[in-house]
Amino acid sequence: MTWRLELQHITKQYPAVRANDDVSLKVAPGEIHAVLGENGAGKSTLMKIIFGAVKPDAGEILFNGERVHIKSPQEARALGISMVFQHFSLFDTLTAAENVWLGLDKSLSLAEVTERIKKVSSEYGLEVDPQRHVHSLTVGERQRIEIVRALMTNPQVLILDEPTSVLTPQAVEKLFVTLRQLADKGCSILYISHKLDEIRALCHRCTVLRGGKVTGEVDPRQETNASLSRLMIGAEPPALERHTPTLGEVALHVRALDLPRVDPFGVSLRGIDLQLRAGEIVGIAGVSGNGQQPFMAALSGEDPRCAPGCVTLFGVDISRAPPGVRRRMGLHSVPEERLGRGAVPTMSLAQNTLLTRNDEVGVGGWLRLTGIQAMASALIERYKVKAGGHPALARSLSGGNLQKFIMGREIDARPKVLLVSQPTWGVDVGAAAQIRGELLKLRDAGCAVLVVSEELDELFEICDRLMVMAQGRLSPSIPAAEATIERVGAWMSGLWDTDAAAAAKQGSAHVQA
Amino acid sequence: ALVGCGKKEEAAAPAASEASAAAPAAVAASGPLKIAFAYIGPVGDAGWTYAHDRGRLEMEKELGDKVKTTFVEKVPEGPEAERVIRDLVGQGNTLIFGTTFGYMEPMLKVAADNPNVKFEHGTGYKTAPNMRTYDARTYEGAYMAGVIAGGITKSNTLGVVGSIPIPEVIRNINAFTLGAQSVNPKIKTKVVWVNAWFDPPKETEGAQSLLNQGADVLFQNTDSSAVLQAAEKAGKHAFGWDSDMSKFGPKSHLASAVINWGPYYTKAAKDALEGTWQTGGVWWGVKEGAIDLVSISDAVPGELKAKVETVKNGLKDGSFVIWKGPIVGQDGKEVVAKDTVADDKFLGGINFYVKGVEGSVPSGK
Amino acid sequence: MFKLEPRPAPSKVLTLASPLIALAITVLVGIALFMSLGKDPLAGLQMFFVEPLKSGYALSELSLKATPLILIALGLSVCFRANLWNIGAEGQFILGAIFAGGVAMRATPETGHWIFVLVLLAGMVGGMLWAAIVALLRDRFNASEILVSLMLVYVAEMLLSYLVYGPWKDPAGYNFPQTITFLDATRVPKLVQGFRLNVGVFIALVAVVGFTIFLFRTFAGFQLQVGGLAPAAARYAGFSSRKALWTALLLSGGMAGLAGALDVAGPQGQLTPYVPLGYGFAAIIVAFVGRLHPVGIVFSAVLMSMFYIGGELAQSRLGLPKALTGVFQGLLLFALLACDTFIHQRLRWVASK
Amino acid sequence: MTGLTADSWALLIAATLNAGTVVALASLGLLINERSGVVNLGAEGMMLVAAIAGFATVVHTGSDWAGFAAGALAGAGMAALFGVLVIWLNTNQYATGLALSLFGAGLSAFAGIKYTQEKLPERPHFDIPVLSDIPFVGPAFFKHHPLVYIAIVLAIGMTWFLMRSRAGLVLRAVGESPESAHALGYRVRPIRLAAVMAGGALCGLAGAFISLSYTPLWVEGMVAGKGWIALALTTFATWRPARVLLGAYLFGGVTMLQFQMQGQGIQIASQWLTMLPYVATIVVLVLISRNPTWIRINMPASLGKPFHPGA
Ligand SMILES: Nc1ncnc2c1ncn2[C@@H]1O[C@H](COP(=O)(O)OP(=O)(O)OP(=O)(O)O)[C@@H](O)[C@H]1O
Ligand SMILES: Nc1ncnc2c1ncn2[C@@H]1O[C@H](COP(=O)(O)OP(=O)(O)OP(=O)(O)O)[C@@H](O)[C@H]1O
Ligand SMILES: [Mg+2]
Ligand SMILES: [Mg+2]
Repeated sequence: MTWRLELQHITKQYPAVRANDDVSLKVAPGEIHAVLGENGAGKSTLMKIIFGAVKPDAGEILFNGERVHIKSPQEARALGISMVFQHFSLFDTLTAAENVWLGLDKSLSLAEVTERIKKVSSEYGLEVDPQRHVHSLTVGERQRIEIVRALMTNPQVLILDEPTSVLTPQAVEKLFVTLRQLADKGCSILYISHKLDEIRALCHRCTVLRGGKVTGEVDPRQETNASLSRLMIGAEPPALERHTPTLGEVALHVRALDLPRVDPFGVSLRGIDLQLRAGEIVGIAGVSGNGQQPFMAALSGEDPRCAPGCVTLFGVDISRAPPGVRRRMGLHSVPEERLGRGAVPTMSLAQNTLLTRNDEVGVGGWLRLTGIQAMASALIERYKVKAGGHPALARSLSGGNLQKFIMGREIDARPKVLLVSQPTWGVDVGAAAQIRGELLKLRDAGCAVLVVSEELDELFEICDRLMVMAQGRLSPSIPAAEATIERVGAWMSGLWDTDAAAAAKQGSAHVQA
Repeated sequence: ALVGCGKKEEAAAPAASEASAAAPAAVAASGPLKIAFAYIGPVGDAGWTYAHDRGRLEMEKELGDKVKTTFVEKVPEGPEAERVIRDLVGQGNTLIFGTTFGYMEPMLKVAADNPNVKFEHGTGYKTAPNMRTYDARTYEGAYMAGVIAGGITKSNTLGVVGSIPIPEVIRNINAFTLGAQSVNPKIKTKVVWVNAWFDPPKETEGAQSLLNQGADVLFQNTDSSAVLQAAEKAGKHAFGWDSDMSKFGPKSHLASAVINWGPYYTKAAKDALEGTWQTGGVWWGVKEGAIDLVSISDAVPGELKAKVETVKNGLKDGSFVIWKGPIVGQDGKEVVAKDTVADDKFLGGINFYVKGVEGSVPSGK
Repeated sequence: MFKLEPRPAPSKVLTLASPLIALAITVLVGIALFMSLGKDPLAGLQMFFVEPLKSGYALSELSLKATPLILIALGLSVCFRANLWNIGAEGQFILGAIFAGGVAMRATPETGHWIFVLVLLAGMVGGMLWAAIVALLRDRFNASEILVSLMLVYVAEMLLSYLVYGPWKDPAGYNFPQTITFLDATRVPKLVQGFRLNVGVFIALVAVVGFTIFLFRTFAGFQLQVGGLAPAAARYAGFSSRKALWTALLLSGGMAGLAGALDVAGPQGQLTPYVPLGYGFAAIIVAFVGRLHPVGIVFSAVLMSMFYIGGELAQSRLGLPKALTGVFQGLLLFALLACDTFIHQRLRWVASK
Repeated sequence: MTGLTADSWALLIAATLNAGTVVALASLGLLINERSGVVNLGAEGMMLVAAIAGFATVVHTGSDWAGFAAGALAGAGMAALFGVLVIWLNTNQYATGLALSLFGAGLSAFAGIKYTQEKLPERPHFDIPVLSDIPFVGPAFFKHHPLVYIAIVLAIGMTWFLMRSRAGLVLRAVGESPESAHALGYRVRPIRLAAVMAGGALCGLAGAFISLSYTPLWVEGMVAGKGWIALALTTFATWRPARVLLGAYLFGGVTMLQFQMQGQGIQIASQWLTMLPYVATIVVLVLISRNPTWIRINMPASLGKPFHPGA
């Protein structure tokens, strides 16, 4: 049989890492083939090589049995390879149709493209309004544009790079229906993910990558999560220790928070209520881009525009207090972007401690350099950060290590309230476990922790209560024990009002408990 | 004791101090007199600096190997000039010309420190024992140009692109107007200021604006040929200023009011060479050959040409005086009474427009 | 095919060598230029690199020229580090000169020498005021500081022109555009008899120390730089971008104003339309060539002054055109920007397929 | 304005169009270049070099068109220098642009030494037959240098190019998100270079227009800040060609107006009037920038930011 796509010995070296090391892979026509691997394993790099966006250092690609040199995405598309990117490749100020047009070849006019978008989207049940500007669309809608764009070329190979990280569980189900439909028509699909359940539900074959190398090729339907996990990380994730929470006073209280958007392409917050008590971890689930960022900014003080009285910290109104004041009162935060927000890329780790810690700032703002350096060194040691000491530039650390450093910096300040966004994004399993462990320890020590994450598994694992954010609104809370994927998934599309009565009662009952 | 040294021999350096009296004499004996010029603009500005450089070359030609000249162009006015002039002294120049008003203070300072070097400052008013001033009566050229303008204009409206409202320029605008009125009493003069000596695009815009407002003969007191070229483009008339600009406006050019610095530079160098140099202030005009109206266009009728010739001859032999009363200011008040002649001090501080000039002198009030 | 790729860590060697390489490139181009003009390249280089250092007098002139460049560039370096593109230091310099002149003109023969301190302070206030307009418009209306500060240069020039042609004109000055000559009491004290060098050079050196401390040893300096390097990090940390905006602009305006004051109360001694000399623009190059570091700025200001003075000497002694100075300065900046790329990146030969 | 005849008005309009054309051409160039995400502060330098290049060419060849071509080429060449530094070596765009301005000023002065005394040969007048004879309308609108009309056509063409053509869409996409454009397979760096060079060429045309038609002579520094005004105009116009044109004429109008006021003998010190165009620029800038949403929606999102392709 001729393979639709065959990769032989692909190698790609980046200055600091070998992203792909002698990777070989075969995809049959009509096959849904998963590429599994943890963050940084080299999945995206491999896909970009197939799509012609990155050139391999060595290796061969065979397409329908013939040797091909794919030098650019245009060539890939001409061959019949389409790709939906992990980080969208859309242009905010252009319309959906224009975006699609840019991803196609010159042969069609804009009007023709508009027509075909309508056809393709009705064929696969992917609603897209070609005239809308991208900045006015939700993340899910944006992904639909990407997928429609990929389908318009009638691809023989469709690459989807972590398509579900931005979708609600229900939307994931719908996507799977579409993908199976495509595969039945003979299109081969390369499906990238590190979510084991999804792969087991959808894919026919699975290639597992670890550190750029292939560690196995299996039929995922025959595997268990544990066996896949062993292939992916070489071990099963360590189990976390959990104690029952001892709730303290109300630490952070948000009442009827309304916040109009600043960015014309952003989300406005509406009527948000939240109570966070000492000694508990509350998780906020939701598809990103639904207002989590502005909400966290409003709580951390980065956006100090809240109406007075909206946000109180231990009973003190902090609605308009800047981050420094809130920090002095014990409220610390860890943002989701580490490089550029949580840390200044071109400054040393020692200097980066100064962002949130002024223990070593003397009178008149005098910097005690030795003290600052000692603090950084201590953090590096205590939180097992792999780095070249305190003079290392933040930029030079890997994502996970920088995250450990930043988490360490905030935990070390003994916060009374800690806000964390995406605590383990792009962090390997070992480090992720370490970080989750630290969060639990912090809770047990009586700190109030608020975690925003897209990973439901993570939230289920560490949180005491869960809430969902959708379209700038926050759902009532439910105890983590009572939360199910289905229920949270439904809420992620904003549908909590339907079972509002019951859920709200339960949520408030729990709070009073 | 110094005086006792004998006026005649030492007259070569009247202001020379005891210490260095011998040095310049030695230089004079051993080699040519080293003369330096500091220019404000580029020698190629086709105007002010170009005219000075022509004067320098003429002097070089006259005096041959008795002198050796150098120049520095584009020397900024103010303290930068001081360093340049000091460096010129340091290079052994013993006669130094500074060709713009802004060098006055710096030259005074350098002069005070170098009593054995002679300084010549153009257009200023402060002197020192070893620094004198010189200037040209540019208003005489302006007056003669005015005579032609008055005869040529059809709209009775003249336009002047002024550079910077200092007395010299205001004097020229007045003289130009008086000249025009001498042949055509109905003349009005419009003035725009570009607030720069040298800014061709602005000069063009100013000229264009004057043309728009009905002026059909333009005159300028700026240093480039932009105004002339603007007139050329619009099919109107204009003059050359400082140097002969006829080639920049083959059709529009009526005449060029030029300054010929050659005779003065030659005289000054001779003074220094012969030891007759003395401080003071000179103000040369048509009479001394420093000012002339040249390249009069064929478009100018013969009678006007004759009229200009009469004025020129009168200025030469002293029979004609421009600033003779009655001269009436804008407000109708007499500024120079009937039959009196304004003296140079009056001219030096002139700060009003004569009747016929529109607008008011920018005084900042 | 050569490819640029990021270095894991910035190259220490190149950090130091890059300015030298840039200078070498500039010198090489200079030699080629001299030769193409038929001049002896050695004599040409001597004018630029030897003559300005040759004697006490020459050194005095060199420092006099470098002083305003250092002062202005120090202020600009703070602005640029804060990612604020104040390119109108020239205007702030002029306002400094105007304010300083305004105070100096009020002195009477009885006024004590202390007034020169007041003159300098007034200059700083003037410069700050002009920069404050930029800060205000940026803060309140989000107007680009690049364009506003630049347009204000032209406005400042006209303001100066208005004053010296108008209300501040020396009544005894035959209507010439100049104020009275300031009394001696208002003038910046000179350091050495016979040389023009004045205490301004000490003020500049103190400022260098002050700025070094501010940038690298104080929290305020740190906050400001975070704002420039990573605005999102500054927001996260709670460092006020408005405070950084005002601090940086007022500082740089004040320094430019001080330079203007030192100029009118020093070598100029009066206000004339010729106060603007382009220091404000040249200081932009100085700040960059000095890598926005106070000590680097001292070196680059001296280098830039050598170019200026050398350009004049090359003209009067070798008959070389003055435009060369501008060519050299532009070239140096280009060369440096290009060379600096290789501190963070390296060239690698990749076999193209 | 009091006391102006219809003819004067016609001439005022003509002068305004003429003065506006200089900045309009340069500003349209910068607009193309900024739409691709690159900001070039070197307009002044490019215009100066182009002004002398065009001037020298006409002196030697006598052909206006050769002069404009030389100006455009010189502008594009300078822009290419800037582009390579900024796009491939990722040098700071602001600093590099400033360096280009300073270098251009020096280089043009140096190259132009021999030409300061030169005069351009006689060249044809450009009157549109018939139309130019219509009273009022003729002198106001139909007696201009062809570039005056070309600027207008260019603005219309550019609007079409940016909003309707695929190539224009690609350019906007590159300015909006170079990362996405790269992922889709567009060659961001060559596209940006092309845009920067096109911008340079238009700035070059503007520079040549100054030395060949507007003020037909060469003196150093003769662009006298018009490059900076052009830069300001792109922001005024929120990166729309038609608004650039409008802004340019407005600026030209204010420039002429201040001379008009002087000529009318208005009792205001001329310095205040000379300030007027610059103050007006600041005021308009403030009015435009006041609304951040407006700027955010119109401004190319990657403007001024470096782009590192990942592969
Ligand atoms: N352009 C680049 N330059 C240098 N290193 C890179 C580049 N792109 C990726 N890398 C590195 O190559 C490795 C593989 O990256 P890749 O994006 O392929 O991982 P991934 O498996 O897709 O991870 P994730 O699950 O986070 O998407 C990582 O260490 C990454 O940091
Ligand atoms: N885009 C990039 N450009 C340059 N260097 C990069 C890039 N991405 C990653 N690196 C470097 O590659 C190294 C590995 O980074 P990466 O984030 O991929 O680590 P990782 O393998 O995912 O580890 P971790 O699990 O801790 O995140 C680091 O030194 C990092 O600085
Ligand atoms: Mg990683
Ligand atoms: Mg990936």
